[in-house]
Amino acid sequence: MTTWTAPELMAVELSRHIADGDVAVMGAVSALPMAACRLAQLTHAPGSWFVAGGSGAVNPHLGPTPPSSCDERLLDADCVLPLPDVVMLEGRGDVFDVFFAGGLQIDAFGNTNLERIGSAEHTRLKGPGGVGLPFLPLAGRVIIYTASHDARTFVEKVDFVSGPAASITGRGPVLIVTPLCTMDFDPDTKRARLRTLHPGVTETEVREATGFALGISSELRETEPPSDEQLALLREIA
Amino acid sequence: MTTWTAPELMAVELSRHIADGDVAVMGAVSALPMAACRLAQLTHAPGSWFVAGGSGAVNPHLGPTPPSSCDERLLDADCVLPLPDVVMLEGRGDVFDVFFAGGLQIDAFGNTNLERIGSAEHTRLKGPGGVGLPFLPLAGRVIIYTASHDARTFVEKVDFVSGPAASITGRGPVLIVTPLCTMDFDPDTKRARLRTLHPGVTETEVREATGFALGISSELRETEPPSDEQLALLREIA
Amino acid sequence: MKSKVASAQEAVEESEFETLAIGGMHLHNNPMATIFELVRQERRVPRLVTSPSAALGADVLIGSGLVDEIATSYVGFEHLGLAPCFRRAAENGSLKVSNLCEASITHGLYAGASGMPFAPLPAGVELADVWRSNPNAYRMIVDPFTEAKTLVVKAIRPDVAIIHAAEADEQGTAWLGGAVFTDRLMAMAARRVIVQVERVVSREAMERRPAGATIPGFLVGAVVEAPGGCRPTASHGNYGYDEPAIKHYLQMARTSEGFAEWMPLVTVAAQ
Amino acid sequence: MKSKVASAQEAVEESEFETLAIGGMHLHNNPMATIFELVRQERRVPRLVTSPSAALGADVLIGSGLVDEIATSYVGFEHLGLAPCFRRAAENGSLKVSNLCEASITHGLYAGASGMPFAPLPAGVELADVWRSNPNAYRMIVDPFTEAKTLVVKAIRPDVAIIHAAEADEQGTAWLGGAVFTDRLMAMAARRVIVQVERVVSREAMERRPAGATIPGFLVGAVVEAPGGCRPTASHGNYGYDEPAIKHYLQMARTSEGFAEWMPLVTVAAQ
Repeated sequence: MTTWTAPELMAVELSRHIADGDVAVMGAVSALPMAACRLAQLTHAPGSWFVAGGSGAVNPHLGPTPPSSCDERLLDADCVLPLPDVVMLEGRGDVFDVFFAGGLQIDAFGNTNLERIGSAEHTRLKGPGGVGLPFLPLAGRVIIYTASHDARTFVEKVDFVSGPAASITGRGPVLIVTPLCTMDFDPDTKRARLRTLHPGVTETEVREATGFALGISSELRETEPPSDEQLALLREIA
Repeated sequence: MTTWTAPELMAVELSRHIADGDVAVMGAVSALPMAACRLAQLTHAPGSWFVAGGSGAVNPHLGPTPPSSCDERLLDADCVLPLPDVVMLEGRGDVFDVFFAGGLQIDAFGNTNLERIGSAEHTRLKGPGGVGLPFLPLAGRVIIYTASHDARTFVEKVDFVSGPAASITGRGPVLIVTPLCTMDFDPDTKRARLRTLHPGVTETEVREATGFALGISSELRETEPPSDEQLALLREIA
Repeated sequence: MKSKVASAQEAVEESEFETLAIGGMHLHNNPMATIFELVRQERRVPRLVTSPSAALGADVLIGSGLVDEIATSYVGFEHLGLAPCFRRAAENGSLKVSNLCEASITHGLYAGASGMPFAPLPAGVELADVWRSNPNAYRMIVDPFTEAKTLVVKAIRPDVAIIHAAEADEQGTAWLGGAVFTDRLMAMAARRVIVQVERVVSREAMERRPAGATIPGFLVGAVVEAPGGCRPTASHGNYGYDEPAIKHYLQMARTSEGFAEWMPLVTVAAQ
Repeated sequence: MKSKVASAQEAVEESEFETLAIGGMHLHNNPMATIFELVRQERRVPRLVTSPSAALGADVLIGSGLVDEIATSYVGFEHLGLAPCFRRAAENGSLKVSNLCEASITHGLYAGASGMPFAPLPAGVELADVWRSNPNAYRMIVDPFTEAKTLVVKAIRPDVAIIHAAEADEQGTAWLGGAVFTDRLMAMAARRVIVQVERVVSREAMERRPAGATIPGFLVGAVVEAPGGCRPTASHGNYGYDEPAIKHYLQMARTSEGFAEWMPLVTVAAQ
């Protein structure tokens, strides 16, 4: 039986949500979504595009995927935009179909926080800051990913909104991918709900690791394992 | 005896007003100021800079000087700026020491007009438009040049202000160079006054060719002829 | 992957616009092949936006009677003379001229490309008469930080931009091949971009072109292969402008009859 | 022609600033050699402005106790962890953090470089909490064209910007040698620019570098030749970041005592 790591499963699952023709953009600590986008290009979405963070690289060829979003190796790409141009286009609201986002905190509605844990007056943890997360309301779809599925990360309400769940041009957050599961959002309540459980993970485990009351999709199922082809390609990319 | 053409005399005279360290910028139909700036670099102002119009070229090497300000040959230069960057820096107000300007009409105060002759309702001649002339108030010094010294060009008041004589960061217009003479500006009245007559030109000729009451500098003299060295260099550049 | 390469005819037919932007500066990189196709299809241009210095491209559209309004800071032929059709149409009132300055076009396109609703202009620019002559595009507001009066210009968001590049691949990624003028910015501000090129090249050939000289394919709707497609204007990286041909145009276009005689000759030759 | 090449010591001594900007993004092109010189001279930084993603450069200045206020959208070490000195100083209140977002820094620098007093931001950005947390930099105004509420950010005009480039000539013309990040824009917005470089090259060697990757010498006040001057961060075109050295820093700088131990070792080694 083929085995895979949690990051590999996450990358494959993220790649499934890139449609042919999509234009995606990602920020810091983005090795996972970069690999996912490249995998999508090599499989079901050959006409999709992605812009790799601060490097400005458009469709970097990867293999390997550098851990830093500004790595010089990313400039081996279809073309390269000066970073200010990427920032310009992020504001247009009709260019980027997918924004990948993360956070120290992610709340029940898909708001993300990279600013601080605690209040402004009593900050328990100062985060690095939200960089481009305020652009999320201008994305077509927001896909959230995190390596930390625990009750400190998944909270009922973020202490600071770096990346708003509200959208003015698109659908807002549509997916959260964690090492345990994937979530989508209830169209009525706008709250995150359990969508798929990664193989071997139980609903109880997820609930215990989630700091808000998590709904359940009526279509709850197991996360589809990576295919051999996906894994082979991903290992070349990553 | 060395002979020269009127444009050559004008180019040499313009070059004398570029000081070492100056940064100059010019727009359309700028072969004359381009050659003047290059000549200044090769003679008394080796540390001066110029940005050649829409090409974005910084210190184009010239020789020959192309007649179009956007010519590809200008890109053989010390470096090249994308045009939007030039436009950005023109607005800063502390970058460009010298703007070269021209006009269909030039008035007694050094306002320039590339928009129209006549009123908006009864336009006798529609000019091309003023491009970057509204930036003149942000220049250190404005130097005006024209190939047409006649009473239609030199008027008491322009019909439309494309390039304002007023300045908010510098000294405004300091010099006009024509095929007949040079003018500077009376510090009290701010009006143009005859500064030098080109060799062989009389004051009467200039007055008849000027549509406004032209003052005379107390230091009126003949325009200094080009030196042999200046002419030789200029002919290599142009 | 679907190729974006299309004929000029298809690229123009698939374009809907109120505001059309055309690239090129002065005698360089006017996207003439696609502009001639607009004329052949008799496409009305409710509003034409140009680079800070338009030339033949704008003059031909105006001479063909297709343009209702032009937003520009300059239409002319630099050292070769005034733009005959622009001048005639502006003087006889058949063309509405919306004056902008170079800063307004550049920062207006920047704003359009950035989702900014408008762009403040540097203090001093308001001393020219331009903004007072075009009240639709400008407003005087108060700087909320300093209380100073500040001139602002509306963002420019062309529905369609037509620009010329040296090369593009089938996915639409294009390399300008010389000065970028405001053409890259125009492409970033437009909802749909038609890039006409001298050559369609492989995706591999486009890789690692300098970062500031390319347009990513995801912004491009159609690639039109049009070798010589800027003639008689220049195509940076490829050929200079044809001065005798432009002088001939300026001579012919002095009258609308002369322009009407010149136009079919050129468009037939271009096909 | 006077050469602009100077030692780091001279370049810093000749710089007066209230607002200092430092270039580089994440683990790349942090101008460490000049930053270490600021520390050696114990130069107070009343206000530090960074690229949208600062890392070691900002953390070292903060750890040295020199920074009163930082205007930034991120200080961290990407996949390697949080910025220890930034975090400590922000948490204990000794550092004022003025939150900006990536758009605000980029458009704020654009405005600064353009003489615009402020920059409007795209609708939607106001939904984040950033602007409410930094009332000095933001205002909500009314778009004079549409009457819509519009968030605007104050222009950023650093008194001095310090950036790293691969090469420069004696006149100051510099070539970045890799991604340009916001470093070119920062140089265009600043009153004085210090460019530290891996190599000083001839004027001829700088010619015809790609248009979007150079900074013209007339914007540059001083060129500091500092081979290896970004270490332990990367210098695009030259070397990658030194991950073990950065991890060592992150370990040491967990405490102010550890940072104080690390700092002289590095600054002495850099001399």
